[in-house]
Amino acid sequence: MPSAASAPVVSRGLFHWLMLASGLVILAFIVLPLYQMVTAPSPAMMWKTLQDKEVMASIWLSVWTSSAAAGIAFVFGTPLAYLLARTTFPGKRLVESIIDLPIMIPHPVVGIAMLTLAGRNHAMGRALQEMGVRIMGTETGIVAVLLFVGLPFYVNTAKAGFEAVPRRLENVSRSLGAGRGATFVRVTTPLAWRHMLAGIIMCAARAVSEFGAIVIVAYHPMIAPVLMYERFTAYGLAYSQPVAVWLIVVCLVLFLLLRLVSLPREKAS
Amino acid sequence: MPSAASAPVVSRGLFHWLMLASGLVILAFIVLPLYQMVTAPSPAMMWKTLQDKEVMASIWLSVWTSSAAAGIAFVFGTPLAYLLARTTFPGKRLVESIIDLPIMIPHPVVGIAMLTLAGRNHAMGRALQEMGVRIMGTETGIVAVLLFVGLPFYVNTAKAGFEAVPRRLENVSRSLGAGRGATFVRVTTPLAWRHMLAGIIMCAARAVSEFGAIVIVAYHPMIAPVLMYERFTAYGLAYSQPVAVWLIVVCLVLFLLLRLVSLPREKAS
Amino acid sequence: MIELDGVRIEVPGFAVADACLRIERGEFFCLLGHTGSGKSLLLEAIAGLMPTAAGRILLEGRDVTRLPPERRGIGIVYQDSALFPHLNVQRNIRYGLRHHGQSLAQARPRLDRIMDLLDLKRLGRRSVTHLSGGERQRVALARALAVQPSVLLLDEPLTALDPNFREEVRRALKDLHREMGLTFLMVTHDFAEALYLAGRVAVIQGGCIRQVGATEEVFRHPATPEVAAFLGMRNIFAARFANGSARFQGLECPLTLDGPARDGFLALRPEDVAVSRTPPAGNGWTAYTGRVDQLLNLGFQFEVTVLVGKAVFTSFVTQRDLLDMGLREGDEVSVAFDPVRAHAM
Amino acid sequence: MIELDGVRIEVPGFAVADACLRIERGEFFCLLGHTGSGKSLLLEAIAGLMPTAAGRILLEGRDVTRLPPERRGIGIVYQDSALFPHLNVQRNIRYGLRHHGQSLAQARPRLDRIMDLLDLKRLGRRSVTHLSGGERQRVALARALAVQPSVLLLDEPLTALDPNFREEVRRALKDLHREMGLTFLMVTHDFAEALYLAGRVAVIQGGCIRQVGATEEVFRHPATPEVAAFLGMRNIFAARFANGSARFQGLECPLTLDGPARDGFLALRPEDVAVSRTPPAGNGWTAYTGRVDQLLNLGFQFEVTVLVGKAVFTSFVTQRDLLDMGLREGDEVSVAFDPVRAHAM
Repeated sequence: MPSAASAPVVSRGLFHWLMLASGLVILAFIVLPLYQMVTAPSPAMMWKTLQDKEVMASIWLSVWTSSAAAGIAFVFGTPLAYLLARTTFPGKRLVESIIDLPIMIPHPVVGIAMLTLAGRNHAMGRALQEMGVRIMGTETGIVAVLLFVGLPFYVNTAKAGFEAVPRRLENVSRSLGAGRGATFVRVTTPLAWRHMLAGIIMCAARAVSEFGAIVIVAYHPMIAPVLMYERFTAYGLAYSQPVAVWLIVVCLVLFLLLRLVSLPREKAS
Repeated sequence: MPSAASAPVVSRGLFHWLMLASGLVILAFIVLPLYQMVTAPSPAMMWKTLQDKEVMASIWLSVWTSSAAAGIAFVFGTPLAYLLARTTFPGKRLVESIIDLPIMIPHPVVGIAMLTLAGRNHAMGRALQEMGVRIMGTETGIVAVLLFVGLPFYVNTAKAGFEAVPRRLENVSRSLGAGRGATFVRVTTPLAWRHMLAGIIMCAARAVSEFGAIVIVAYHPMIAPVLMYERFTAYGLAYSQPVAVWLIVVCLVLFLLLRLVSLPREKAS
Repeated sequence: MIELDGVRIEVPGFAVADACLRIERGEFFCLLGHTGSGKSLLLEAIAGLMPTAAGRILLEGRDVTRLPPERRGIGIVYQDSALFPHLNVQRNIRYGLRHHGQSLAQARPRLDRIMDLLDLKRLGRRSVTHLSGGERQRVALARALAVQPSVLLLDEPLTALDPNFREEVRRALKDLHREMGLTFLMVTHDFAEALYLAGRVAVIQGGCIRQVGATEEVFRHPATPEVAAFLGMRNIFAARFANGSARFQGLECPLTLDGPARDGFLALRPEDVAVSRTPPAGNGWTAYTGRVDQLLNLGFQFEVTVLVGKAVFTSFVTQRDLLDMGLREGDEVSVAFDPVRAHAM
Repeated sequence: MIELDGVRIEVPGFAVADACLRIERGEFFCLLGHTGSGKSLLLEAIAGLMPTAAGRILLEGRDVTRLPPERRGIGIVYQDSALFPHLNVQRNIRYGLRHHGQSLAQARPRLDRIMDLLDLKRLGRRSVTHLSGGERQRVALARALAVQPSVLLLDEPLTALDPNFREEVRRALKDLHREMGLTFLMVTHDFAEALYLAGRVAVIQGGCIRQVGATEEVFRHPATPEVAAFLGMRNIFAARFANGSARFQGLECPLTLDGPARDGFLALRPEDVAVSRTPPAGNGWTAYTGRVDQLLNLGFQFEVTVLVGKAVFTSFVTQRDLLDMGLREGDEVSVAFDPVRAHAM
């Protein structure tokens, strides 16, 4: 029956207009600052910033380290996400809580924790250093931090994707002679790739936006948010705005990709 | 039929062990840094930090500004969440995308955008200043920024809660003489409060963790993440660790609250 | 009293067109139709939960077309009860009182009577989550009646129930209607329910009201082949009636019909068509010889399709009889029916 | 050939205990049981998708108890088809070939034959998302058969289908079984399906296999009252058989039974019990007089419960007959049955 799912109400009372008003306040609160910031720099300024080698280098660094973090999250996070989607075991809730931790932990704490791990005053840190892994002020450190903050976004999204694949399809595939690995490649992945891709993009978007953890671990080499912060403290608001706008443009591209990827699936459902 | 939902497999092949291994790598990657950091400071150091007035003041500032942000998100976000859960309208997707924006935007950009809004070089900024609203270096500014980054978490969670309340219950309430407002108070809220509370806690947790946007808008008064950053740059890693641990303890309390609140509901379903 | 005056309801991809209906005060009226026929849309429009694109809705003579649901004075009971899960039985039933400016003291005698009628006294403080399906529906009825609506709207109130509870709720409905003297409007797809409960029915199909009348009258004399099909007749043939017989698909059947020759339809319920190996002898039945086309399992009986020339007859046969006859597809059989069971339209 | 040797399956809150079963090569065997009886657990254990707590499973004499599903050589067809939605019809059917080391060229004659049998030729490149329910099940069958399993496992393959498609798939199953000579093991709750398709059946209840035998034999002579109830008998009475008659609940019924006096059960299908205003005359039927206790609407017929003393008789009566008799609860009626329809256990 084509019924109440989206039925407009018969009469709209005070309650309705109150809802609408506070909704508009919130949208304005989010949109206005961004709008003001994007329109503040002159086109000339924007163009000049685009030719600034330091700016471009930092944006490029931001993009590739975030992509690397997303790539690693994909490789290591996929099996974990599948495991969480397909099995139950005692302590599963604890594992899921651990996966969510990086979302909740204050950003500078993440940086401090990463540096602690690489510190020389315990066995693990010494082992890492002997292997030549340095965290402080290196691109390795940046990728590690971005991976840390981005992981939950990939794992949770991919997990939701795997959960949406009916177990029976995998059962049938196995009855037809395909092992677990072959079934994962031939059935599970083709049906969950949209979620997996959305997860990669969300992970990358979260990584690009990180600042608090990075500024502790690696002020140099400068990723875009750090450069923006430096411009702000050294030259003031007006000089940081163009960098911010360019970075937003990059994020927006990621964001649009995410919407494009997630759109068709929702339409189909 | 008590069937395949969580069926253990008959034989576990290579694929299974690979999954397990990479899952453990990821868990270790998240847990180890935090564990090392938490165990690094001596108890004496932790105790000394607890008596440090500056540390306590910053943690208190962090807690109350985050709570204030969560409170505002609750007041203004609830009607919007309800509207999004109960109606369809052209452009609904766009509105939902706008709500999600603060998650994706780099943190220093948020700070810069907030400052731009309050700037004197456009009408809106001047109006705000004349009303005595100052953003830069004030607690108002801190709350505004934390609200900005925390809002999506509240709105999305509350919306999911409202969507889970059957529309028929609201219809019946109205047929019994209760208007829209009364129905919201007597039926919708009692059934969705768990989600609303979880949303408030998530919003607060996200706000407590913010650093990048705050450091631009208000280095002073110092919230805990900023103090931690200052201790790190001024005195080094060892002096920032105890502050980090205390802040984590606060976050953990929020986090446990969240799990406690969301747990019974999932059990029931 | 409910009056629908040219009511039109539009939802994406579907519309209820021009519904006119008059339901008298105190009637038990049934709106019959399949899923997707628009019957629930009409109910929601009367409740004020669905906007109308045209027409007027009058309750007790008062135009409520633009009023919100809370000001229409209706009660509504859904298929799934829709009890408030956070309130106990008593609080569910008393929910509406305060919005009608009634104190509990004022309402208590009435509530006691309703709870007596519905046998709910002992459930008072129970949580609604542990009630049986029948108890849930009785609580939903009590809740709707507690605020003294002028009209009670019932949206498939028996459909979701186990057969055992269905009987319990059906009896409660019948008792309530007799005792309270309210107007009941029930929406259902099950004609048997209407037969048991309703004085009058309307059949709605594809958003249009096709036939309105006394329940048994509609059941015995469906106005159109579509209504006949809805009421369970499966053997519907275009026929020519003349000289006391009907001719259809090259077959003939004696009928006691008066009047001039005319074209129309002949219909037979499948349960009135008998299938057997040999034609039944000497009971006045009409019998044809045909071939079994299909045996279709319907749960605890089979639908047997028999081809007689080009005419397709459908009959219901129990598993048991099928087994005893050893019927297989392609077998030659006799289909027979009592001509008084045939409906001419 | 499938052999179950003391198979035990444990899931939280339920267990299938000690299942022993031997299904011969080329048989069409049906495992009958209600939802929750454990029949699907058993099927999944045979497929290797559910671990066994004890016992052995042998396929074609080979112990497969510890083998993963991909190495058991079984085919499986689910109620919902479980077609791979990202592959077209052809690719679904060919899915398993590469895992059996077969090239398309080698397999093509076999695939052509299967697709011919199942009438799938014209669907080849169609997307599986737009197939009808019957087409989906036929594709699922072809996919399972393409890899030449030794055993085909069918998990309620007809249940989710529209009645129209059900017939189409049932016929396909019957044809396939005849043509391919494979062992078919079907799980279902619908006895009529078993009656049509299976040579032998097993009835499983509460995780225990209660009766195994030829299909009609089980249907005509259920071994226990529980099995009888499952097979649709509703009138089951503890009875004492002696001197060519059965005594139960103070009533007596003549039966042509030999042997010494014994205690047992007497059972009657509700469709074999006739309810009427006056007792049927002179046809050898046994008739009692009782009172209508309840009329229960079951969709297109009514279940009538009649109390004869303390004995409760259940009968099915069509809407139409009910209306003609004008039956109301409390009325005095006659219940009658042909003694040859009574089952002694």
